Amino acid sequence: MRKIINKPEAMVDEMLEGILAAHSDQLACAQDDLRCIITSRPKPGKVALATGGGSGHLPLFLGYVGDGLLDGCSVGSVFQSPGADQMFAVTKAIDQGAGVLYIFGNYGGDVMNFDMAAEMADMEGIRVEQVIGTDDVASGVRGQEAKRRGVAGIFFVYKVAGACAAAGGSLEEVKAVAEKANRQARTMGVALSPCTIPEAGRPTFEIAEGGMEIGMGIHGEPGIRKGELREADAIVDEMLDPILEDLPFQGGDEVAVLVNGLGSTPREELYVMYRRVHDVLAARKIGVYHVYAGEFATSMEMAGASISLLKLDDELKNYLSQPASTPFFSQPQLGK
Amino acid sequence: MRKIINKPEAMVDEMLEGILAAHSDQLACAQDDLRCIITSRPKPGKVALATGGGSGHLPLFLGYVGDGLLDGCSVGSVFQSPGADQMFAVTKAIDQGAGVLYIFGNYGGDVMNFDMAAEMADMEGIRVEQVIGTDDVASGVRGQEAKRRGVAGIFFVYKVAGACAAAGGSLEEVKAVAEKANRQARTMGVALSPCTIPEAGRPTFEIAEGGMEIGMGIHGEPGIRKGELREADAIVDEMLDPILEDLPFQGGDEVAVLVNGLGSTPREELYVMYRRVHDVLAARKIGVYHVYAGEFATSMEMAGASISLLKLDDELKNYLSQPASTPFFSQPQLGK
Amino acid sequence: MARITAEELRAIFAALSEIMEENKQYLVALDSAVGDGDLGLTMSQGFRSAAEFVDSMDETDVGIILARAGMTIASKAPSTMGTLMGTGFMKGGRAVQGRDFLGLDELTGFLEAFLEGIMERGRCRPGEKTVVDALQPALEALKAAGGQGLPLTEALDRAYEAAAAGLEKTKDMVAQHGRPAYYGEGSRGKEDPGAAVGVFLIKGLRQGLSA
Amino acid sequence: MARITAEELRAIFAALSEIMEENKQYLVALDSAVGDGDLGLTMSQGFRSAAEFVDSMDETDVGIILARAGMTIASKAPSTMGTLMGTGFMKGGRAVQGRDFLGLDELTGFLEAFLEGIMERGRCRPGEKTVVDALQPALEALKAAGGQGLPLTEALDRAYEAAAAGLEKTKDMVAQHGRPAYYGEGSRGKEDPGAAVGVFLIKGLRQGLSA
Ligand SMILES: Nc1ncnc2c1ncn2[C@@H]1O[C@H](COP(=O)(O)OP(=O)(O)O)[C@@H](O)[C@H]1O
Ligand SMILES: Nc1ncnc2c1ncn2[C@@H]1O[C@H](COP(=O)(O)OP(=O)(O)O)[C@@H](O)[C@H]1O
Ligand SMILES: [Mg+2]
Ligand SMILES: [Mg+2]
Ligand SMILES: [Mg+2]
Ligand SMILES: [Mg+2]
Repeated sequence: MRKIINKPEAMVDEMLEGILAAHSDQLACAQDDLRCIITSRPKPGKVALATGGGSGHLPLFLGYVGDGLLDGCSVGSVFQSPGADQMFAVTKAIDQGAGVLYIFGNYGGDVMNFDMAAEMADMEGIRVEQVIGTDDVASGVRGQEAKRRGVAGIFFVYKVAGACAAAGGSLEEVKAVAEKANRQARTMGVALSPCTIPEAGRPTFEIAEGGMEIGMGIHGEPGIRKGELREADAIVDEMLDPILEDLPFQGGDEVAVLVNGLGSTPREELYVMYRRVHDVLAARKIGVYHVYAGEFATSMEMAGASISLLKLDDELKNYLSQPASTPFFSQPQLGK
Repeated sequence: MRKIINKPEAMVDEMLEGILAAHSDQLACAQDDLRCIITSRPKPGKVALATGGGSGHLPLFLGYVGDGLLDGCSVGSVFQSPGADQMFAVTKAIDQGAGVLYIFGNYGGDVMNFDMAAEMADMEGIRVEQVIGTDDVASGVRGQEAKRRGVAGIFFVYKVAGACAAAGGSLEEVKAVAEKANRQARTMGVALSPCTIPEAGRPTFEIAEGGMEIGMGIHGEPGIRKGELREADAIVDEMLDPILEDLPFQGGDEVAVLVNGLGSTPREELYVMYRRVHDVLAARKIGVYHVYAGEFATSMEMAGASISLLKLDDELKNYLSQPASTPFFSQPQLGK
Repeated sequence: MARITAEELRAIFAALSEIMEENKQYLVALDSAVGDGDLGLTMSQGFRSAAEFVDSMDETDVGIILARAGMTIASKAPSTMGTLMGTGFMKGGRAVQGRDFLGLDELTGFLEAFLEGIMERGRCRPGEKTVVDALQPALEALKAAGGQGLPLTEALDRAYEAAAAGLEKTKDMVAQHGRPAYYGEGSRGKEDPGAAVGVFLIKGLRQGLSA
Repeated sequence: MARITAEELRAIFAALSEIMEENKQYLVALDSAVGDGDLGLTMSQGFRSAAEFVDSMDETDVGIILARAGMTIASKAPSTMGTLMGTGFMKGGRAVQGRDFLGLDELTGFLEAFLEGIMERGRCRPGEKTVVDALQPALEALKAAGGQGLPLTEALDRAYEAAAAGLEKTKDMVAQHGRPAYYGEGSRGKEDPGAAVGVFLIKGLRQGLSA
């Protein structure tokens, strides 16, 4: 295990201590619980946005708490859902009276715990709505989109919902925008190596050296094809085809692209991939409004990448272009 | 080799094509040479800043070309200096009549080629000055700072020089600020794994599984101690001690901290490290003005990290806090 | 005739904690085959905390004890089964709130609400290869035993057999929920890890009662 | 008596290109021991480009040919030795600009400027385990041969021997520059890769001349 950590079981809490120490001007925790991260700059009257999920995916999930994005995040152990009581603590801490929108990935534990937290919030008179990220094309057939897992494309949902809330949108408006973004986002991943949960001490799944798995999930969930590692262009084609067919994305559409590194794949390679994405989209007459490339949703030191497309309309484009700033992600106003 | 690339020898150019395609609103290339990256938003009359260096270190070097930072960057093959003619082409393209400052790391090939480029520029009447990054404490003894290599701390030099130039500083002023930042920056690294140059196809140096090398350079240059991987706190202590003693940093000082991932070390671990940095600095009564944590200077998929400290005064603090925005790095005004 | 008061609940949770501890590796192995392998860890931790909590509680209302134990499990074992077990105890407990003891009828009511809570929370039905496929037959067995006027201990013996048979049947099913569902057809032939926890739950209820 | 005109320069660069190609693996091996292992690749590529360029050039001024060849090497082989060789040819070429040929005196002047250019660019001196430690003895040998009135070919034979001896002596030195310097004392006992290129340079000059 090549990790710079102390005791494996202390990793998540020590990481949170480090994050809070480093960014005390922007982040705090609710109820003195490290695993309940909230913004230290709440905006009175704003619809509050909460997410949550297991650790090991930075900047997911807590990395998107900040100006123009989310207000709180409950943090689980590595690859484990946070508890409902933590989600509820975050909910109470961030609610400004305008209601709270939960945005989280479609994983059993998270879904159930957020449900439970919503019930608790309801009992205290806090209005809560939910939008569940389901962008991973590899994790479910067309027509059953609601069963799909949420992966890197949830960034788009956070971004537009965050901007809508910052602009004064109501809970219903923010929810509608988030739902639209989720409906119009599609992602496909490829993994080249496994990753190691610190407490386990060894990889919990296998990918042969020199192999790859198309469509593998960010916890090592089985993908749709295992095989020998191929050239970048061929990999991108294999990832893009199902994305483009699924929505479908068509000539004349305008999209935002996210090329996401899963952990140990360098940015050099992400741009080799984007080069192909660009060519394929151009050939199909799909316009590219903005490109994000880097690590947005990781699996610790997993090698691999994902490609996400978000189909834009004027509303989504406007919200995507608004500035945002967290300790992990910062964007100026786009198009200036 | 776990890389998402096409032909290894095409990697650098294809990466550049991807970068230019993705960020055509912010970046362009000079003389139709992909390896001469320049900002597409030049500021008339401003002192121009150029850097350059081998590929494989993204966001170094070209990732710092953008608003509030640098104006141009010549790009070499993986771990190789760019050619003097490329440096010169960048110089000509970015000069706004106010002169050009070269800021680059202290590596033989880079030093000689930038020297040569400066001579070429001189022959064309372009004023050029140089500041060479030498922040790596592990690469040379005290008293011979000028012999040290430049590593992640060069980010600080870019940042304050970029802000000074953006504020209208003269070539002499910008150079003086850059020199001050370099004089007051110190870095120490630790490597946990080697990395593979695509064309070589296998690691060009070794680190035993379960081992680490304190002070190793970003191309695998020998460090100051090899040993078994220890706990994060012990590693941080071993890195921080020589940094703190070198300048030295003292009680009452105020610093900016950069915890930099070398490639495959996840951000989770960088924050476990920062937690210890924070405690050590607090115990020594050294104040922390701002913390950067993430990938700022990498060695492709190398596992490991570096810690950089910059001793601040009012001038450096002001320039550090100014907003900046490139495709790879974005920062709002700090302290707002 | 046996009945379940606060005292029996302490014994029941002690038994559950012990059973989960003893079977930690077994549950880890089941969960490793089709999931993330944490089931033994989360269950032993969750039920240990619940047992400690129940032991420390000065309360005679068995409904409240059960519901509070459920909240403890949910917060100490945030994995899927932790949430489901937590939900089950909370809903089941609320269904029998206000009582000092449970006889067979009340226990049946408890398990019915427990099961409904899980199905609602998990958005699942019988036959989808989950913990439900152990608990639902157990509930049927309790109902049948009630109809026959059997004593509580014997009813729980039958419920345990029914749960174990239900677990066996999960081998023929294809997982529809949670991590096991990622394996699709590949989950066939294997027992559902959560259903094994369901069997242990009934076993613990029985074991906490004397004779 | 032999002298070096544009025609000889074509032969010299062809010889240099061939020598670097033949010794590619040898240079890679030397550089791998104390550096990044690219020296064979950069030198064969740089001198191949220079040879092609010189071949295509319609120029009789040997100084200009040499300087331009240097620019080609510098831009096609951007590693340290590429830059140093490029600098050497540029400075050396400029020193003999305006001539149609080089005799021994002019060649000595060329090599002197070549060496000075390298020392200036590399901020280095003899004895620091670099290419300089092959070229400096070669220059001395040329000077001595000039004093003795030896013909150009024989002078170059001696220069070659001196360079080879200089290379051998680099084994006793500790590297002060470039990647080999990272190894400090660990570089002792090994030949300097750049000095080996210096030897090949003299060899190529000699080989391009008939007899
Ligand atoms: N939606 C669901 N409804 C009911 N039971 C479920 C559901 N999802 C998962 N389960 C049960 O949970 C078990 C796995 O529990 P656990 O190991 O805690 O899950 P995880 O570690 O994936 O969160 C499965 O074997 C199954 O019985
Ligand atoms: N500052 C310097 N001055 C003179 N020669 C140098 C200097 N630095 C390195 N060299 C020479 O360059 C050789 C290595 O060349 P090369 O492989 O091209 O370097 P790199 O690949 O590290 O850029 C060394 O063996 C040495 O002879
Ligand atoms: Mg599990
Ligand atoms: Mg789990
Ligand atoms: Mg070399
Ligand atoms: Mg080299």
